[in-house]
Amino acid sequence: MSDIIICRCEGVRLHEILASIEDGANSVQGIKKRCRVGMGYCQGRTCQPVIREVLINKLGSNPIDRTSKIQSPIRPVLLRDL
Amino acid sequence: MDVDVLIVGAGPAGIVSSIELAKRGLKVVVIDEYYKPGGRLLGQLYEDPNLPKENNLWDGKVIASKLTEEAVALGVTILCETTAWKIEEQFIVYITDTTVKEIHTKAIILATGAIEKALPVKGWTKVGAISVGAAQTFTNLHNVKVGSNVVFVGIDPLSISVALEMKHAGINVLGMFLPAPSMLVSEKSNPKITLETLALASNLAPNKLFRIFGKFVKGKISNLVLSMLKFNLIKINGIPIYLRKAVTEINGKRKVESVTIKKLSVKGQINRDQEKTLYVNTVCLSGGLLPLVDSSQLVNCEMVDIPKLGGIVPLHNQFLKTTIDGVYVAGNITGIEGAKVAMAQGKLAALSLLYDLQLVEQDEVIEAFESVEVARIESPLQFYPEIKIGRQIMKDKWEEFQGVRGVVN
Amino acid sequence: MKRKEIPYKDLKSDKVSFIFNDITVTGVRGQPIAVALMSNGIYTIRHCEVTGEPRGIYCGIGHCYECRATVNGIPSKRTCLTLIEEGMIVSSDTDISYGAE
Amino acid sequence: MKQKVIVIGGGIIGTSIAYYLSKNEVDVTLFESKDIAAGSSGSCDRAIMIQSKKPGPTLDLALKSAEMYKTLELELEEDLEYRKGGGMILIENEFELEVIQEMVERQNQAGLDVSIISGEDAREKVPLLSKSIIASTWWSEDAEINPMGTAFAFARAAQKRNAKMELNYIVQGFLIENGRVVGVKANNENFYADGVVVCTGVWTKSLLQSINIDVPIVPRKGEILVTERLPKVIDCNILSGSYIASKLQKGNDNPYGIGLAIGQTKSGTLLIGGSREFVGFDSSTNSTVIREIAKRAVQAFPFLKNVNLIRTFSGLRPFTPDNLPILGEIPSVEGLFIAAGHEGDGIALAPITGKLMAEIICGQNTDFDMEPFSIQRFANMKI
Repeated sequence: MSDIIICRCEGVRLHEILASIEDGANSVQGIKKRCRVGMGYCQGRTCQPVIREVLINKLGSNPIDRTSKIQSPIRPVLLRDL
Repeated sequence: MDVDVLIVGAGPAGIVSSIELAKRGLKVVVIDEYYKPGGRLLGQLYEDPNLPKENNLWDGKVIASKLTEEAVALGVTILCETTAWKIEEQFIVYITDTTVKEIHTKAIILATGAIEKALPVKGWTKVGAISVGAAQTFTNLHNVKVGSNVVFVGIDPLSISVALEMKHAGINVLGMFLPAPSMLVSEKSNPKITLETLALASNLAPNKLFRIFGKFVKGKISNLVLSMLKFNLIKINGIPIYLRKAVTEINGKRKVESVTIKKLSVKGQINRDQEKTLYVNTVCLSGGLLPLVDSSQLVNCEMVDIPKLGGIVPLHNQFLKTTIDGVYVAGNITGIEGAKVAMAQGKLAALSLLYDLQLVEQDEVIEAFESVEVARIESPLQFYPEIKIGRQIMKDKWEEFQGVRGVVN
Repeated sequence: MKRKEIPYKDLKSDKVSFIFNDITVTGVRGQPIAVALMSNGIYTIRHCEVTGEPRGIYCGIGHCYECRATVNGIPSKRTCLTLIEEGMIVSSDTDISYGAE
Repeated sequence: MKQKVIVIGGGIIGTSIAYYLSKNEVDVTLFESKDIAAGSSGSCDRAIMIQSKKPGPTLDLALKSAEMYKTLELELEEDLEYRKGGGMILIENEFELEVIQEMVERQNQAGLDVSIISGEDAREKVPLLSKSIIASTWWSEDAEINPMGTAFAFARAAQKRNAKMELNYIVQGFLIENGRVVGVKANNENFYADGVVVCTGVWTKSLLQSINIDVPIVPRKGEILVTERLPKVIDCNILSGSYIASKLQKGNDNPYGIGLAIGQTKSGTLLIGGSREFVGFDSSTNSTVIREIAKRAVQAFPFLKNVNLIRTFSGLRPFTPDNLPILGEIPSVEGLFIAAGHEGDGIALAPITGKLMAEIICGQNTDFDMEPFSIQRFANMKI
């Protein structure tokens, strides 16, 4: 179970997310910085709700201000199209 | 490019908004990243119990093209295959277009719709494991069979509708199962909660058989639900629905070849002794819908977490104004509901904006507000059964926010 | 404006051929690449850079970026959203030399 | 009894100090208001670029730090993505060539064997480089590291030596008795220690203002672009000479302080920087800056025009008026130390900063002249 992939883009598995929480991460952002979850192509759209679920499960809550900040571009864009 | 209003999302909410605005002479651009307008309407095809019996088919494709024609006739520009990648203040919207790179606009309506929630089951990244939305789009819009032998993981109104549509398209749907219980799928693996949610939603189920299923569990819900759960199998239109079995793993070397199924207790615990393998080539995963809110975060809207609406949503009032002046929301970005509500909200957001521009009277806004309520009552499908409570929570939060803002100013 | 504007032309059922990883694939005009591939029994579109696993359609409407491929030299086009064109070259790999001088 | 020290700030400087202190048998507690590497250390690029540093105290520090980096992975027993791939400063025209030549001569005199290579040789090393590049510098000793990963590794290594990492603790003030710091107040609770070291980067000024100590550190924003994953295309650190040259030109044709800096991460994404702007604590990204950086990147690497940008971010770098960090004890308050103001050198200088500060705090001799880094140098400055 713990080797199930959570972040499809970056191939991050559940045990890496749990290890990040063990390491002190208490936000989507904190997990992201520790194991690259949500840092790929879809920018966390697919996995972030699942990570919130894990955080709620492990830490009891995941306040909205601890979810990941949105940075542009919200969709990938070719450098020549900027 | 200079416009009066930019609408993000050419789904039911966005297009209806554009029509209302263009009718009053505003210059409107709608952008959408899909290659044709219509949004989720494009995949919808079902019988609507609120329509006259002889002509009760809700064909989203037809509705989408009618709405699009109307908008275009009124002078609305719809840019497909176009994405907004950044929005800056008052308002410059940067888009992925080779010629028009930015749109300057006085107001924005965000109608970005929903995104599917992932349902991670072991092996869910394999080729052939697709989301229920993809299954719907490929079956109803593209007329392509996503597989020959299919199972569904996740039992909810949407997945049941799609399973019925797929069966109708000649695909062998072997059954619908719950996901293996884990911290990743929360209540989706609980048989009791699944059945209760279905019962609440099936009050207004779109399909005849779905309505029969609703009767099964109507009335004293909790008692009936518990007795129903003693049965291992319910069939709808020949599709077996297993409320006491879970898919624990999706197997296959290069592609989905089979799923592993285990029995669940009434409370949703796995019975480890019994295991069965079902040979399939496609798995449809249904984790539910969430509002797609990234564009509202980009314009710095105040966000709130209201699970009864589907999760994190931009704070807005009953007239669909957000906390940022000039930014309005409509459709699933405000909470997960059906296309009819989205269309009514599209109109309301447009009128709310027109009222702020002093182009319409208050009565018209109130009227549009009331038609949202009517649309809600007439909606054939409820994704979140407690949506009305969710809307009330939003109203309270808005008032609380206004109060706080009042003190600060 | 270069982009196709609405109303979108109805699907004509004429055939369109394109190349996917050196194989000629024939689809119907108006189909996205992923749909044409699936109609031809091709489900794997790329491999995950991290795990090496094959990947294909997941969300089907442009949110997940799993079905991306290089199309006529432009990397990471979503094949679920990109319509097929005659002679189009679709590849699972990124070819960085394309834009080089 | 073990000496007790409180470290404020969980960036790469704070975690490095916590590590070297705990190595010196000090009882360390680190307070961080958010999370490890949540500020500047988590929003910067990877370069440990030394060839462009001005000869003097910073270069001396940077060289010592670079030596330490070579064995840091072994010491911390973690993969820090350290790579000594060398570095280049790209030269596009005769004017830049002239300026860079002078710079290279200075570096040679300082003992760095930086050389200038032809455009062709540069393209040999980095084949996708534009033909418009006429020459380039080359120094094989420039390196790179994963900054966030390094901060986490320092924190974990410190924890292994019993340092405590108190995340989500906001330090509200200092406990001072008879001119000596005896602890801090954090999350409405008092914590006592023999010494306190402030490593709060751009947030140092406001923290120390509470005890009337003025520190001339201001935030300077830098924006960075992240591309999609690519096959290995760039093996070294690359800077553009235009920024260095434009600094010498009078006039203000570069209001955002844009200077191209490119490197490729282990995962294959390119980090493309950067800008230098004084805009307070605003950490948003600006479309004009993003476009300008992208334009320059495409000029240097034409293939980039067909590459996707997947993310942008900005970081606030702790700027000091003389571009030197502030390291050492604060004379007016006994037991209170500061290590902040590294601007863009925080990553490069983290190991040496940690080591020297640990020595200073433990009262040991440092084999380095710390005078240039003393906060006293600002004593007569009008801030």
